[in-house]
Amino acid sequence: MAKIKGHVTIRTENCKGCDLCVHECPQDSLQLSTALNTSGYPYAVLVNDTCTGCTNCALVCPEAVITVFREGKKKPIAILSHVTENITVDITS
Amino acid sequence: MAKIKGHVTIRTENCKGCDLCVHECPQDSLQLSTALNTSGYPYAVLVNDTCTGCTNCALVCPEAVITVFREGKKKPIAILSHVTENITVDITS
Amino acid sequence: MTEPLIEPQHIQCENLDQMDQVWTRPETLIDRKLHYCPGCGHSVAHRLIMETIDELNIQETTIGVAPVGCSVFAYHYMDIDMQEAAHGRATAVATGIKRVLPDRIVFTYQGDGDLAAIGTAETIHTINRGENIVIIFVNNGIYGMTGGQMAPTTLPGFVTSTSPNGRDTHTMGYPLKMAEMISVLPGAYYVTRQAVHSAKSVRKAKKATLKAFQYQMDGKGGTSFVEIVSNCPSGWKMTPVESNQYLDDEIFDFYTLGDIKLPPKE
Amino acid sequence: MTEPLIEPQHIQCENLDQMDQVWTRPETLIDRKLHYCPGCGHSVAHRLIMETIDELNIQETTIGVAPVGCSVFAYHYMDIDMQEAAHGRATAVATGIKRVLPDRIVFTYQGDGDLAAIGTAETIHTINRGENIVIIFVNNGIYGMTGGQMAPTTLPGFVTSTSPNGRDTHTMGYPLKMAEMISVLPGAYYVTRQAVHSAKSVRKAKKATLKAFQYQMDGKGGTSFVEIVSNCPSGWKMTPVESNQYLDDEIFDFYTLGDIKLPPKE
Amino acid sequence: MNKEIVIAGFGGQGVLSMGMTFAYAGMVENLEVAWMPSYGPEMRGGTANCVVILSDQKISSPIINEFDTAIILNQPSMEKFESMVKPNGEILFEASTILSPPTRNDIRQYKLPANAAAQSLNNKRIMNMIILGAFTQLNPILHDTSIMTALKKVLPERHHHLLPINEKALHRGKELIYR
Amino acid sequence: MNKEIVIAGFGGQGVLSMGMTFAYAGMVENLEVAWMPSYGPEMRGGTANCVVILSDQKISSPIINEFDTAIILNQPSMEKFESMVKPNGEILFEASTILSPPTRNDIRQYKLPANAAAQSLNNKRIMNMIILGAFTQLNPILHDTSIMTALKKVLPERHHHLLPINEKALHRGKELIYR
Amino acid sequence: MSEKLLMKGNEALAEAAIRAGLKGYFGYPITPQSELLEYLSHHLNNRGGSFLQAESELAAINMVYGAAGAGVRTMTSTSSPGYSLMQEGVSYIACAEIPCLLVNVVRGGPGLGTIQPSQGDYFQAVKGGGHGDYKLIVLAPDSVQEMADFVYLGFDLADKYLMPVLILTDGALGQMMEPVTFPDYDVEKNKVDHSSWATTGKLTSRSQNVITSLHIEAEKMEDINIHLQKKYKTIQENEVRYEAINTEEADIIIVAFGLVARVAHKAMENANKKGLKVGMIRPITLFPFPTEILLTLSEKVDQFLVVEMNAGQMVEDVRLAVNGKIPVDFYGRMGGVIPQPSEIVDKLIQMDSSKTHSK
Amino acid sequence: MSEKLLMKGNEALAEAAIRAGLKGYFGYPITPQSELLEYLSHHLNNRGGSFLQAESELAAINMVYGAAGAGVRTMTSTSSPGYSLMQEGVSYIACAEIPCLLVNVVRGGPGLGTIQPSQGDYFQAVKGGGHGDYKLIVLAPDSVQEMADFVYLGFDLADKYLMPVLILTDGALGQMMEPVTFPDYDVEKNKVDHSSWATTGKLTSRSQNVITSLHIEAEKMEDINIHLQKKYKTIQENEVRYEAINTEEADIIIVAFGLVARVAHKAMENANKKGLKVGMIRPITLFPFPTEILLTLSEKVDQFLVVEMNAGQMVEDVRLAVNGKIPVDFYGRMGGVIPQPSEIVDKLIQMDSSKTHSK
Ligand SMILES: Cc1ncc(C[n+]2csc(CCOP(=O)(O)OP(=O)(O)O)c2C)c(N)n1
Ligand SMILES: Cc1ncc(C[n+]2csc(CCOP(=O)(O)OP(=O)(O)O)c2C)c(N)n1
Ligand code: SF4
Ligand code: SF4
Ligand code: SF4
Ligand code: SF4
Ligand code: SF4
Ligand code: SF4
Ligand SMILES: [Mg+2]
Ligand SMILES: [Mg+2]
Repeated sequence: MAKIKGHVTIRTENCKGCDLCVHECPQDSLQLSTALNTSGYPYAVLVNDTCTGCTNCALVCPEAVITVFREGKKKPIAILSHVTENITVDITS
Repeated sequence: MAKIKGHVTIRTENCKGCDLCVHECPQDSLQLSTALNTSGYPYAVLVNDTCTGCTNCALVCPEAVITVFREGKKKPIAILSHVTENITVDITS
Repeated sequence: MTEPLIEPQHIQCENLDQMDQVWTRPETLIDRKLHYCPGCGHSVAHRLIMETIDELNIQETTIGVAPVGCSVFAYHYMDIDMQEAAHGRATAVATGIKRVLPDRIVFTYQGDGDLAAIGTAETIHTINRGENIVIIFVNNGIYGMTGGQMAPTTLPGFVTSTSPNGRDTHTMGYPLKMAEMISVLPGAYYVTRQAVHSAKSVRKAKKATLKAFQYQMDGKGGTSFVEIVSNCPSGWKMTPVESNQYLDDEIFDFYTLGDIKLPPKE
Repeated sequence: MTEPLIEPQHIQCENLDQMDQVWTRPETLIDRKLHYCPGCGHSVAHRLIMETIDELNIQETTIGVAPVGCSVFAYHYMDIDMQEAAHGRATAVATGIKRVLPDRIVFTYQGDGDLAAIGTAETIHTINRGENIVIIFVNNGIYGMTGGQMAPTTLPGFVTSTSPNGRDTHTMGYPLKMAEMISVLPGAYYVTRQAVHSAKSVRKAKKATLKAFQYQMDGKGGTSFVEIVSNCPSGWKMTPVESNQYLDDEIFDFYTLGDIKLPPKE
Repeated sequence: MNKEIVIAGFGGQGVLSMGMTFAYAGMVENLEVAWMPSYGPEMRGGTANCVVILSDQKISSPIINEFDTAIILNQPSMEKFESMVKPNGEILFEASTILSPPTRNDIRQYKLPANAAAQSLNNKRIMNMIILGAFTQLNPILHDTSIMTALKKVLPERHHHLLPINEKALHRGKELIYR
Repeated sequence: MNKEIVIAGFGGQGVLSMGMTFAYAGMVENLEVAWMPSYGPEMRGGTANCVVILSDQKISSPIINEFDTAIILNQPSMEKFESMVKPNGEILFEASTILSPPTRNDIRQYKLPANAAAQSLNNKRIMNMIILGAFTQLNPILHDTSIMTALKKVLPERHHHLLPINEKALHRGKELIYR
Repeated sequence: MSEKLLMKGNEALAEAAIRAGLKGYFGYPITPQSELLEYLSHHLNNRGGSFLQAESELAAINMVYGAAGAGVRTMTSTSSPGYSLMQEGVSYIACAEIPCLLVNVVRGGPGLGTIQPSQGDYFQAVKGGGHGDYKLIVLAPDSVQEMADFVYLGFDLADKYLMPVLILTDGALGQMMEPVTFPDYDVEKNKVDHSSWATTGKLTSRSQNVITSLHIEAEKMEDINIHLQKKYKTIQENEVRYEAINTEEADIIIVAFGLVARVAHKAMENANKKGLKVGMIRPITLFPFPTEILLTLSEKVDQFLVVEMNAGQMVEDVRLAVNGKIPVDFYGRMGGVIPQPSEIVDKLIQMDSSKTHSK
Repeated sequence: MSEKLLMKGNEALAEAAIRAGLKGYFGYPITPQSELLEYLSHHLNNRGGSFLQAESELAAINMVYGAAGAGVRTMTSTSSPGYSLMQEGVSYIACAEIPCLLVNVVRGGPGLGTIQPSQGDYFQAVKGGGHGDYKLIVLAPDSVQEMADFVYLGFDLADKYLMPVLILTDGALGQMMEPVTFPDYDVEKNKVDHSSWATTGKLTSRSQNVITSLHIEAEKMEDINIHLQKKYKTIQENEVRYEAINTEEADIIIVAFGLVARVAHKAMENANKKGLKVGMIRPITLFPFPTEILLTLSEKVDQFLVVEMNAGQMVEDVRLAVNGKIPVDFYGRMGGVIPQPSEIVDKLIQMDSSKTHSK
């Protein structure tokens, strides 16, 4: 794989779930959450490790909440790990 | 002389002496007076009988004070005569 | 000391009643002394419009709109229903009239300060909507009424009371060619630039005016725009004859006369 | 009844600090939640301008003018001196600033209702004077701020809250192509039409913005006009993704992207 | 009877039509009603809210700062309106969007999983109706039939096929309370 | 001393600068002065006039309806101002342009062939100065030197070569009276 | 009488305008007025009129000048900044004596301000925001129902007196929904013949009709002004409208208009419950102002309290009416804030006790 | 002190503006103001400022907003219809607290009216012709000399209070020539530091300067209004200017401003010669209005007579000041007509005798 490894971080609290980054990502690396942030919006999350750091998502993100990283020539390879954030909703009455 | 005979009448009291008709007349038939009308303007007068009724003067006259006449086919030839209007100015003190 | 001033001899015609009257003022032009300066083209433009209204026999259906400018008193001379409009708003007023009385013939009569400065937005949007009206635009390159200030249409280098060293395009911009600019709008139906400074140009301008009103009567859809490049002897500080010469010598080079946009079919 | 909503797995990177940060928000873009609707192009346009200001290092000399419109709060996000202008008057305000502070970099940020409707006269005359400023014109074909009314730029047939049956060109006029119209003015120095709906268009728009500001800094004389054809998901009643698709499918056919007028030397 | 209600969330959640449905239903029942929206740029990506007053007397002012009931659909709205609920008033809020629930203890709180319930009925748009149902269960001032009549007025004709699912949602909302 | 003068003709006859010359000359002589023009569209092809007040007291209002002296250069102005001359006041008018001279007999009238006189001096533009001369002859309140100083101020620099012919005109005007 | 409908004030006003025979509407979007424009864009063209979204408020008011000058029922609507832009046009229309209906759905100023409701444009409406001496008849509704009702009244008065009538309302009344019914109104029966002055085409049977506000000679312009002032006097004598509540027994009279009158009404009730004797005058016509009733009441009551959503504007007209006879106090909120009944009650209590103290 | 010059009021004002350090002028031609514009077009660019003829009054006032917002001395001038067009802009400037100088050379209205002098724009100037609660400091010169003098005062007050100052003058004062001298005025010494708010470029050493009049939240907008009202109160307390003549012995006090004050002065002299006891107050600041002196005088004199070139505008402020203590009579001419001293004397005689009758 000659592809450069990349990564994005997303400040999900400021994300408005517009879905534009998801559609713009050539690697299908982004998805919208079904849960909502405190503003009431779903938000974008990075869902796989095929990101190349192409910056497309960041360029179209209206909220400028995406920061893009890329493996530098001299930098060690990034170690990626999966983290699951489950949000559980209780009914209270 | 194949030229059509024409004639103009000028309502000199409404003339503002702009001189445009004088310049536009191809027959040099018009001149400005040196005396002034009651508005204080010199005014245009027809000074010879070479008028052809071409309407040029009337078309450029801003004050629309010129009426143009032309010898009709069946109409008798116009009889022109010279009339002198001298205006004499007295000094009174 | 009495020095009589001798009049040039005035030729009179003894059998005038036997000649054909081939030209006289149009009937709908009210017989009243015009307030314009000697030699001002406004007067001729007024007359042309009234000739047109006479010839098309539309006195009863025509409503004119004249905004402030030297021609603000147009209603003193044009024997039709008229509205005096605020500076720059003639086309808005005309739009209002035409929208509620679509079968009437509506025209505006505007100066260049009016149409091309303060009224720019109204001009462009009225034409862009293709309001079926006629705009008569008397462009004398100056604010005549207020005493000769620079207009958006003033030529580069031309001295006015607010461009004392001549219009400096660097700080005061370039003369606006409104006719060309609005001719790109789909709503502009017929756009022409005419003059009234000579018998020849008057004849042409008359034809253009007739066409413009005829188009509106035909309801062809779209605005007809008749620019009349004219003089302002007072504002230009020239005699009438000089001012007309200046039109020929300097102005028509920039404001080229002729049709700018013809209706699709022609 | 408890039905947990499962998040998609979010990938995290453990050695992020060892990677190059290749893109992040510009420093002069104030870190504050934007008030725009989700997916609105205004936000991207804001960011582009601040990137430009960062890159040209002109934060200290730049003064921005944003009139009312959805972007009225631009000063909440742009960390520069700014003036909020009345609807339609941004270029007049900018002219005022530039005339008394000619060495500052002045730009306006205007919507299409603002620049092409109520502000038409100011737009045209500012450019006609060749004011050495940058105009950023965000054309989303609608009045976003006031809830989706028809703008002068709305496409024929497009339904808005004041064109319930779609824009009828016969009564409501045609969409105004401001960029083309003003490009004929000698005072227009650089006129371009861009978009920010895709990564590719954003890259191009950024270059155009950079150029426009650079021209002003060079004092080349003349106004630089950067139109950004954008979306208004709320006003168009579309999702952000649909609205961007609509740009590609329908709008760019009419509002063709690309440079419209380049400076003389280029 | 005088009931002053605020409904708050962000633009697009349908808080305004929810309020309208209240008001129309009130009118159907011959109550005096007033409906007052927040409006303008606040609505761009920010909060949207409306106030509904139902009363058996003439309504003097539709602009009020204190409410009997607050229906809250997102966190910013909670922050804005929690303090405006009258003592002994009530807050109904959508469970999933509220990180910090109300802290006052002089009011009744109802945390409603309306989003989840809506999704379980396969229609996100009926979240509002579920909450409306919950409200009427708590405040029996509007009959279901009035609400459905009202909804018919508020919903554009082209959405009238959605009336049945909305009726279902109404009952689902009531259940959330009486379960 | 309080002298209230109106000068009236049509635009282009130079009535305004004639008035200005009066006012400036008055100022040179340390009088209180005010000069008030008619202005605006009246001036387009119609009448133009100005009022000059010369006084040794503070001038309260520069807008007056009655004049000690009226200097009239065309017929419409005569019609407008004849009645505004105070009893025992005076009218100076240009002979050739006035068809119907004033009919009042409680005022002094001076019919001046200024146009003809100007033409005999080969300069139409100095008609005004001739009339000014006549006025000063009738009302010896301004010295010739003050008038020439004033004229220097009023005339644009590029016309200063015309000062001698103007001085001549001034005297010519005086002669029209004392002859 | 139509069925009872739940409508926004803006929409009710628009619907009433159509029913009143509106022929020409020209307007520009601005919050909180836009629903009015939108409603008419949906319905006017199908119901006998002509709707046009203008390129600006400036264009709109001048389109009104044109269309109304052609003798048909014409209207525009806007909100505060937009109304400021119309001031030149309004002055023209008033001088040219053209009947038409203007609507200002006021928001909090000055400047761009806020879009919340306000009464900050009272002076502009009543003293004339434009240049010169002119007046409009100004109607101040206090409910969605009156938003509709005053349209008919407005058009009728405009036609009667040949002048613009302004409905001065606010963002809350424009935006809120309340039940409303529309009266039966016979457009034809209420039609006024404008053929003697309107520009409809100069028939050979009559002389030209000219609409103008230009009279270069001061004396002529003064005649025009004298004529206008006479008309305004007639209106002051004949067209005053107000609502008087509880004025018989009152010690304190609240004067409030529009939305604030509703709040004040509640405050009055609450105060009366607390034992104060409070009555109320609600001016409905702001010009002509109900001067006489205030003067009459000043003989009977102890104090006036004027409540407004501004820094104190109508209070000047109340003071001018009362002319120093008794104290006129003021309570106001600004910038889009609506006073609450409790604030007014507090103010009333304070006034009442200060009066007792001074006794 | 410069030599004595004979100048038109408009030109004297323009010359004074240059001497006061004018940096930006933006205006549009209109009679009877155009000489002001023309003078500056000839001289401002050479003397340190920037002159621009705008495309309209609307553009002009917004150019003023921009330039004055950049912290330099800025000015525009116009006449009545043009000033009406500026109302939105003026409201913005007042709210955004931008110092600048406005000049309205008033002509007879309403509408296009006449170009003759008038005071018909008093209300517009003083009550705020634009939307919302705001005020301008309004200065009313009565001579060509004051046309010049008030420019310095105007700029200084504008800078001191951060607000627009309006010189309200009229066509006659603008057009007439009188001798004038220009005081020595040190521009540098009178310079006020505006760096804390003006938009001159955000140096890293400070946070951004923003000029706005927008505050969407009503509470915030109310704070702005409270701040403005406080400022206006300070001005009312500190900046009242008027001229009092013969007030010691008077039975009747004439109140008149601007050109009319000169006519009234002559009338006062003539009346006094006839044995009446007449004094005079000439308000110089129309806002802040000289309320206090009028109230004080109302304890001493029998009657006030307000004379204006309008249908009665300032008379309301006089009545508000006097608050019913003594009668306030009015004499006015409209539409560009200037009252003559004799008319005022007649009025005074009539007032005096009616007083005697009622005694
Ligand atoms: C709002 C407003 N601004 C300015 C004026 C003054 N004014 C009257 S006519 C005019 C312009 C005249 O120029 P133009 O339109 O070219 O007509 P012209 O007199 O040259 O024919 C101006 C500025 C006005 N009447 N109203
Ligand atoms: C004088 C005036 N008229 C109207 C408005 C209301 N208004 C605010 S923004 C706007 C237009 C918004 O459209 P646009 O300029 O295209 O900006 P967008 O919101 O679409 O970005 C209008 C009409 C106003 N604030 N001031
Ligand atoms: S940087 Fe490129 S590849 Fe990575 S998430 Fe963003 S768009 Fe996808
Ligand atoms: S583009 Fe930005 S705001 Fe939109 S979904 Fe992606 S991260 Fe969120
Ligand atoms: S009609 Fe022709 S020839 Fe005769 S006077 Fe006129 S221009 Fe000359
Ligand atoms: S063109 Fe007309 S106004 Fe001019 S000089 Fe000839 S007749 Fe007189
Ligand atoms: S000023 Fe100019 S445009 Fe006006 S009447 Fe005189 S010449 Fe004609
Ligand atoms: S209304 Fe339209 S332009 Fe405004 S923020 Fe929302 S999407 Fe953007
Ligand atoms: Mg012109
Ligand atoms: Mg837009």
